[in-house]
Amino acid sequence: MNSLLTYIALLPLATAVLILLLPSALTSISKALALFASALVGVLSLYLWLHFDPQHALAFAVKAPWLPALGINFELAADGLNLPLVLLTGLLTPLAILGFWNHFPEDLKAQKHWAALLLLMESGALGTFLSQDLVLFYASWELILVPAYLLIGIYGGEQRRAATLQFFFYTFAGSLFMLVGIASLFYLQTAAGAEPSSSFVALQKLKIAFDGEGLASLASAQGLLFLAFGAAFFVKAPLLPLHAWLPATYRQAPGIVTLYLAAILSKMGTYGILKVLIPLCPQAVQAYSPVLMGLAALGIVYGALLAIVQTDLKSLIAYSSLSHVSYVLLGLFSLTEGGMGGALIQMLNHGIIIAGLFFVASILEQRRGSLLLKDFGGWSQATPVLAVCFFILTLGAVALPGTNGFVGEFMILVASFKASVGATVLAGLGVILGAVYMLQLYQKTMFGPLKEGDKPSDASFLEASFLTLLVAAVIGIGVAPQSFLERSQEAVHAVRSRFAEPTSAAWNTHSDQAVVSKGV
Amino acid sequence: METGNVLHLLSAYLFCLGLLALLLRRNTLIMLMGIELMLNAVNLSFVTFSRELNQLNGQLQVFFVITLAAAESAIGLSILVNIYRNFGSIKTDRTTSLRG
Amino acid sequence: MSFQDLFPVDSLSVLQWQAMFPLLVLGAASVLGLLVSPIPRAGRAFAFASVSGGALLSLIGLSFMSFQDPVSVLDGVLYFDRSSQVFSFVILAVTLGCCLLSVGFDKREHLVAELYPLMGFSAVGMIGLVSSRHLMMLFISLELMSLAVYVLVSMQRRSAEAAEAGLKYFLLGGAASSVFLFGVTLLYGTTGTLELSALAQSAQGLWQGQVPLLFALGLCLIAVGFLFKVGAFPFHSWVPDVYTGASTPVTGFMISGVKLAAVGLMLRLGAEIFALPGLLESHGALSQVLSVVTALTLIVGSLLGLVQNNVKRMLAYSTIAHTGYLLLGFMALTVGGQAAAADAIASYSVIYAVMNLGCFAVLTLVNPEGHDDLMLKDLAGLGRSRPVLAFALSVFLLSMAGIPPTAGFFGKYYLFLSAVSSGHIALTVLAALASVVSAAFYIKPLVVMYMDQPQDGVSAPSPRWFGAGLVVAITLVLTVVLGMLPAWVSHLL
Amino acid sequence: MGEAVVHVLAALAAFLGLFVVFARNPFTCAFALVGLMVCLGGIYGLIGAHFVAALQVIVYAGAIMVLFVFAIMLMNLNEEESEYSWGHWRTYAALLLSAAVFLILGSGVNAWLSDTRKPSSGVWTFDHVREVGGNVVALSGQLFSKDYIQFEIISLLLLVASVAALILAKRKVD
Amino acid sequence: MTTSTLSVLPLWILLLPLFGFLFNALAYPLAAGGTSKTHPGVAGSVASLFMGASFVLALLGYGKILGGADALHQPLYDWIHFGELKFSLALHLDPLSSMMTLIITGIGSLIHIYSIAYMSHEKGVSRFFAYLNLFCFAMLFLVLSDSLLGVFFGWEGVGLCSYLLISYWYSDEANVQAARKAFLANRVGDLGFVLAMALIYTQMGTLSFAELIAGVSGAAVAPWLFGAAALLFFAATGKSAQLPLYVWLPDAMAGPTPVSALIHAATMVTAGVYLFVRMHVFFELAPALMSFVAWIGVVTALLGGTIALVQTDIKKLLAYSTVSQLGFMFIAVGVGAYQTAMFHLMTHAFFKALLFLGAGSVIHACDGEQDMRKMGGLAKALPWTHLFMLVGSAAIAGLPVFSGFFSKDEILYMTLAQGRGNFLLFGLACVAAFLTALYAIRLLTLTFWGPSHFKGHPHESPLLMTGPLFVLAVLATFGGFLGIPHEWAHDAHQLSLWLSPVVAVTGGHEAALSEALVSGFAVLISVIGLGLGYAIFRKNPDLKVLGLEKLWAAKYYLDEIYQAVLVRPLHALGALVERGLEQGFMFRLGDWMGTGVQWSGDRLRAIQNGDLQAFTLLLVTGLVLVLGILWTWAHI
Repeated sequence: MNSLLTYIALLPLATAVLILLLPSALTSISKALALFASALVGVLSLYLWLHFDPQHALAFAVKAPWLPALGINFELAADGLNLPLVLLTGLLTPLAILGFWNHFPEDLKAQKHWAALLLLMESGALGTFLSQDLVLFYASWELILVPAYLLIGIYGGEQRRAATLQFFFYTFAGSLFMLVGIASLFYLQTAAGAEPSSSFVALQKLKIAFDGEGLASLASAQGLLFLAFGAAFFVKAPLLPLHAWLPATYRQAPGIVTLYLAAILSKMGTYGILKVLIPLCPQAVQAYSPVLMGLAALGIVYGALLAIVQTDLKSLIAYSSLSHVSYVLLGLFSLTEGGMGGALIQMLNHGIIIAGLFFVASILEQRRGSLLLKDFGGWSQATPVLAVCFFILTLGAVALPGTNGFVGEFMILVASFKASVGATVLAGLGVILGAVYMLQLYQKTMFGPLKEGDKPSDASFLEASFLTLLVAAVIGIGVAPQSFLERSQEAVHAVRSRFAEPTSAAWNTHSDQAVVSKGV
Repeated sequence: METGNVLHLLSAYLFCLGLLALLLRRNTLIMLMGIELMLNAVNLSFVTFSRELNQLNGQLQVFFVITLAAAESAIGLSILVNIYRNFGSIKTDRTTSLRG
Repeated sequence: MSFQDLFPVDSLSVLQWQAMFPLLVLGAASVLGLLVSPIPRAGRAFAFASVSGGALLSLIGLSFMSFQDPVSVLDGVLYFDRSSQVFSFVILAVTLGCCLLSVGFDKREHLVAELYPLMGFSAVGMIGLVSSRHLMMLFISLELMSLAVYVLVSMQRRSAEAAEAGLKYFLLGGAASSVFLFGVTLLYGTTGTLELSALAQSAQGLWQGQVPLLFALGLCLIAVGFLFKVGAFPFHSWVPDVYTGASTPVTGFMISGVKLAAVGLMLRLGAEIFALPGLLESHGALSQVLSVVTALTLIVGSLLGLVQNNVKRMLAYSTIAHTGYLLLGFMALTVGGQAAAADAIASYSVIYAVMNLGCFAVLTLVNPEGHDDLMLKDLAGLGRSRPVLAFALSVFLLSMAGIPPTAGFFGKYYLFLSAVSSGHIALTVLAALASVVSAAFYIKPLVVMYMDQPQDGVSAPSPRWFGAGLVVAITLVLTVVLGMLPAWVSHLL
Repeated sequence: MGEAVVHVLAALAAFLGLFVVFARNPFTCAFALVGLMVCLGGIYGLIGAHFVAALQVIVYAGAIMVLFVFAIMLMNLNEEESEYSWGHWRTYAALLLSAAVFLILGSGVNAWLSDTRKPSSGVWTFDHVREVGGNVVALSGQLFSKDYIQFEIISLLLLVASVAALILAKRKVD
Repeated sequence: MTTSTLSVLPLWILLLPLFGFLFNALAYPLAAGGTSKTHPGVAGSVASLFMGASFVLALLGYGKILGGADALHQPLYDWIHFGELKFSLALHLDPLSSMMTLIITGIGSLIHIYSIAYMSHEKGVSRFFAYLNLFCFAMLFLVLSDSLLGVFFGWEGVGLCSYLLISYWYSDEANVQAARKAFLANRVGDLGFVLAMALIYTQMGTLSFAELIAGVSGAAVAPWLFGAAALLFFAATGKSAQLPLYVWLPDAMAGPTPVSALIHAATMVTAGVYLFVRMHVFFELAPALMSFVAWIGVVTALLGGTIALVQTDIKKLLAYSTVSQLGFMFIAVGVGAYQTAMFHLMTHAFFKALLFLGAGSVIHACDGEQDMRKMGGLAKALPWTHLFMLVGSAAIAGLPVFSGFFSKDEILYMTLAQGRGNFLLFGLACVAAFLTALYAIRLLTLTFWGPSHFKGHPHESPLLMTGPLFVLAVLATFGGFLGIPHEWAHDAHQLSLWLSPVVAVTGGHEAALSEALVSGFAVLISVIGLGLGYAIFRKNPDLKVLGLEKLWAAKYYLDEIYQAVLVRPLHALGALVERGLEQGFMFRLGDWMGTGVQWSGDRLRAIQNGDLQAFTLLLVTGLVLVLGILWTWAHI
């Protein structure tokens, strides 16, 4: 039982505490310390990714009793589902710190806060991804709440107060309902006579009743559980009606925090759906999947529509993130193996692309001092490196074949086409609108005449290195995604086998006689 | 109606009178007397029950209750003096500065 | 039949003396403290030394004892078991903490030296309250604790608010105790004994569930008694006024110490009488009433807390909300028949005491000189002027809100667990909503401390008392460590 | 014969109780309360609790009520107007509530008297007490064999009360 | 399925342009320290070198296939293999794709050479050549890959390159808007493509052409087939600028002229036709759609022709001419004459590239002037260009001997000969051919003959530009002989022979009129058109046709309709949602909840008024309630 995962999950937490305790003389090294720790975690996560063999269900498992009385243990393991996300978090954090090196506030005390709180968030995210115990999952889920709140609240934009409060209450209320859900799971176990344990393996053996028709089924055990867990995950992802907190928070948060919120923390929501919601309430999710797919598809169009009319960079990218995440949700709720696999890799891709976009946005903001689109124009001549990287990231966001965006989009579209044609067509419309606002964003900033007396400096070495790595990832995964996909094959198959044959779209039932489909 | 019942009813009656004093009267002194009344009701109930149960235990507790009543009235009156010094009167409608 | 064999006086065994050791030591120390306090200059120091020394000594003594099999003195008058040990331990710790807390504050605010012995006496009452099964002994300890606290509340001679608070607490407390006492007489009258376990047996033996009305009325009156002390809804009106009126260390003592003892009493009565099989079920109405009381306590506690801008008053309402959570556990214990709920209540109250003690230690340090009402805006800019204090206060507040890395989360989860297991799903959801609303006002100080600038540029220089600093440190470490490793506090009883 | 005297004293106590609550002048309340306590002392004596009767008359009527009279004089409380007025809704609410409590407790007591499932009666009948040497002897035996711990704790309580009086009521504030 | 021999040739044909792109995009700018310091000569020649090498390999491939190998196959790798989704990429060179590779690499290299000179005065030209090479790589990927998915990769790749090349001069806002319009129009089409792929994959479980055609042949007509075919056609209209989605092509002229020649004449726009011919077995199963395609083709041809008549910008005229000629190809595909469509595709590539490059050299000579009314009388100043433009116009008009004559007439004949053809279609096609002749002569008269309005003194283009023009002129004249109709020569129609393994010739039943009669009639129409045109345009360039010219000049108000129907309502909806839902409701949701809770808190505060009497009242009421409930419970 090697403790690789404990290091990955707890190293950032330990360094954060160390940084907080640094005597005032040493605060200057807090940024470097944070970089070193996150880089170490990055290397470890890369090692984990390379040495992960898909057949072994729970690799590198670590299990230590945390609270035996209630059957809660500190249980971490890498399975196919969390591997890409652990890799994303592990690698993105040091790169983000590197990229944002001179975007940190000048005064040392603030730097110390930023470094420590960022590492706390990383530990929270990694804990959520790696934990195989529901209570540990909840604990690390909540861990990111306070650091994010403080970072946005103290160092955010002007109207940060309202944004942070909304962010806090939406997430906190959602997660409290999850807490009630976890408690009732414990009750269901004791009622079923099983020895109470909150590890996923044990929970999945639980037979939870699901009966009743339509809305009435919400009152059954599995329906209630679905609502409880759904509340937390749909707020975090966000699914359409629960997204009110997203634009304000992304707009007011400082650069690196928005990057973290969009790239990694929103994945906790979608990962939660795949890891917790679907396996625990398979029948419920299957019954509600048409409604959920509708909402997801609506989210894509809704986000895209709003992105088109935005006037400032960050809210445009924020709404685009809403649109892309709804895409991932569409894949998840299609409940097909390809759809869920596509959603999983799209989480990774969206993380990379949105990190790049927000990073570019904060570079533009730092150079120009304003975020309004009309203040930019023609930067392509002055900042070629930034322009090229930004363009390739835009292509990724537009899901051009050859970029990583297309991999996920194509798998999700093909898979969810089988589940519900209407939602897929709507999603397709969303992709077109996506091209509209992404090109609008790129052209308003990079093309067109350069404003007179406007000499923006090109990306610095650190910024350029971060961007090139992201671009490499965008093209690399776009061209050869199979190395990522094969690792999650078994895990997604296991989730898929949790429930019966999905109700495939109506019209292809009679197509059997017309076509002989041969497996290649 | 043998004595046991009468005395129980009397103790209940005195207890309610004590409550009434507390509810009705604005003068804190009378409220203190109300509390004394309730304690007396308790004593009466204790003694009557101990007589019915032929036990000494009840009467013994009365001993403690009486000492407690004494201590309580001592503290009550000193608080009253304190209130009088601060508010100039011992009416409860004056003492409402802590609110909301 | 000579006098001796009529009234046999059985001598106490070594084990019993050992069990009574903390009670005796603390009593003696408090009396000593009382004696030395009037000494002109050093009176305050001696009083503090004697009482805290006594508390420390009994704390150490207590920690060496192990009450696997309970020790009963005079068949139940004093009854020491795991739960009494745990609660006494925390009570002693809280008393020690409050004594440490008030060093320095009392000199600046001109509180009399008798503050410490009174705390000591109140602690003696509390220990009596949690380690006895004799109804009258419970009542007398309750009264000792309350009277001492009435005095502590109104001892701040300068402020009219303290006097008013003392008056309100005294009168309402007196009424509640009389109601409690009347209930005791009724129980005594209908079962013939004052000892809880004997009472339960005779109740079971005599009536097998079909409890006579008078016995049930007695139970209700007792319930009203301790519901008042705990601060449940209809009987909670005194909580905000008294906690705001009293000076900060006293409020700290009341919130963590007195509340804890009251919960110990509630647990004791709940486990011994109320959880009698067939008692509460037969009286479905009682459980309905209890759930309504819990729900209203949660709602009042969280909603009213939101609209406060005096920090102490806000924390007063937060304790009402916490009472709501504890009542949730109590309902699981009594109506739901969940024995594990006792464990949940015990661990939650321990964590609750630690959180609140730490919180009030910080408030004592931050309290402006002279006037005793700390407004929210006085905390502005604390994040910069006193970063450690601000961090500590934030951790305590977040722990009260139930955010995971802190102990508060685990306590709340454990309670939700037992509540849901006893089938009170609706109430648990209401509790979840209440904790969201209460999170709203727990966050307010955070917002003010970290995000606002103090009005006059620089916030008032707060004192650096060693005692209070120590308490803050210990409670901070405890809150975080218990959050990380809740196993220590999970299986107390 | 004793029974009748008890009933008379009970009626007298009840009557005096009304005065305590409704009299406007605190003096009348105080004296009514003293009268009430003496009646109760009488009742205790008649039903055999002689020690308690003595205690009641000496401590209660004697010490505590005297304390009250002192307080009344100290704060020269004369009759004040805002006591209670019959027009105010609060008065009727108070009456109604206390009447309700009385009725409920009364019905409880009646039901209990007719209830057959009574606990086994103790050993201390009248003559057994007389045989041992009287109520006081029996009580002191019981007190110092079974309940001496409460005795000790109650002493602490009295100590606290005296400290309280000292602290709160002291004239000059340093 | 024919046997295919494994060979690495297709891979190299594909990779060479990619290496060219990498050199010009990364290696050279890094070496030279920034794109602005790159020298057009070096960048251009290296790019042309790579294209030439790729052309040689394409010839080699042609030779191999000619020498008996049915097809060259090169499996690449499994792109996605996850659960029920299995996609793999492979290259497949068969007669059809070999012909396309020859066109792409052949005309591509000529245009590369031409642009060395054309772009010589530009600064930082390596970016231009990089994009050109990338475009060829994408186009080759499109024609070489053996599955719909591979085609889609190329499909979107060429869309991207056309965006980059149209907005090459990105400092001018108009170019950027045109590029965006092109990209979005293509995206709309591509959505159709993706949905078609999803539909086909859900039905057939595969996207590879071989398996699709095998699976579908002999199957009954199914509704989903029609759906998939319709979607693919919608995608083709996007890429090959047919009626609904053609609006982007005229604006694409904002890019440099070689770009227009390569992308918007020869290669990219023909992708739609190639797709139809590649999956003709699939489309045959949706006959209703095919006749619709034919009708769309003829209407687009007419539309393109009419608008070209009133254009004043030389490149816009040629752009609309391309739209019209593509219409012709879709007519051929619609009626089922796939080989004729490919034949016209080839000849069109030759003479349209010639015309565009010729126009380019005219513009180059008049240093950037594109408005024909400001030109005129250039014949003397630019003798060679004038000659080549003559050849080009003759070919497009369909004069005998020139390639246009053979391919266009075959289409006209096929509209009668094929099953789905009919007289009305034939008639309208003839009108379109007449229009073609008209605008061809308009171009010549306005630019070369008639009075000279041009201020400056135009100079003939250098050899680097006229060389490729010469080669194209030769191809434009003799290209037609590849497809001589059967009646006229014994081993006729080399092209249909060459394509027969891939595209089976569908039996054309005897048409009402013989092929010779139809071609004679066609020649008559073009000669009349040329004469009439010359007569009209010699006097004044503005055509008056009973008021129709205003409609044509305004491009049938199609742009305005799109703007009104699509773009403006989109923004309006977005703004409405932003103001109404997002700011109005969503953001304030939190505040409403906050104030709601606050309000109830204040109401509750009232019960806490600090009066002791109130507290005791509350306490006793609580007590009474508890006792009361107990009492009633005990007594019911």
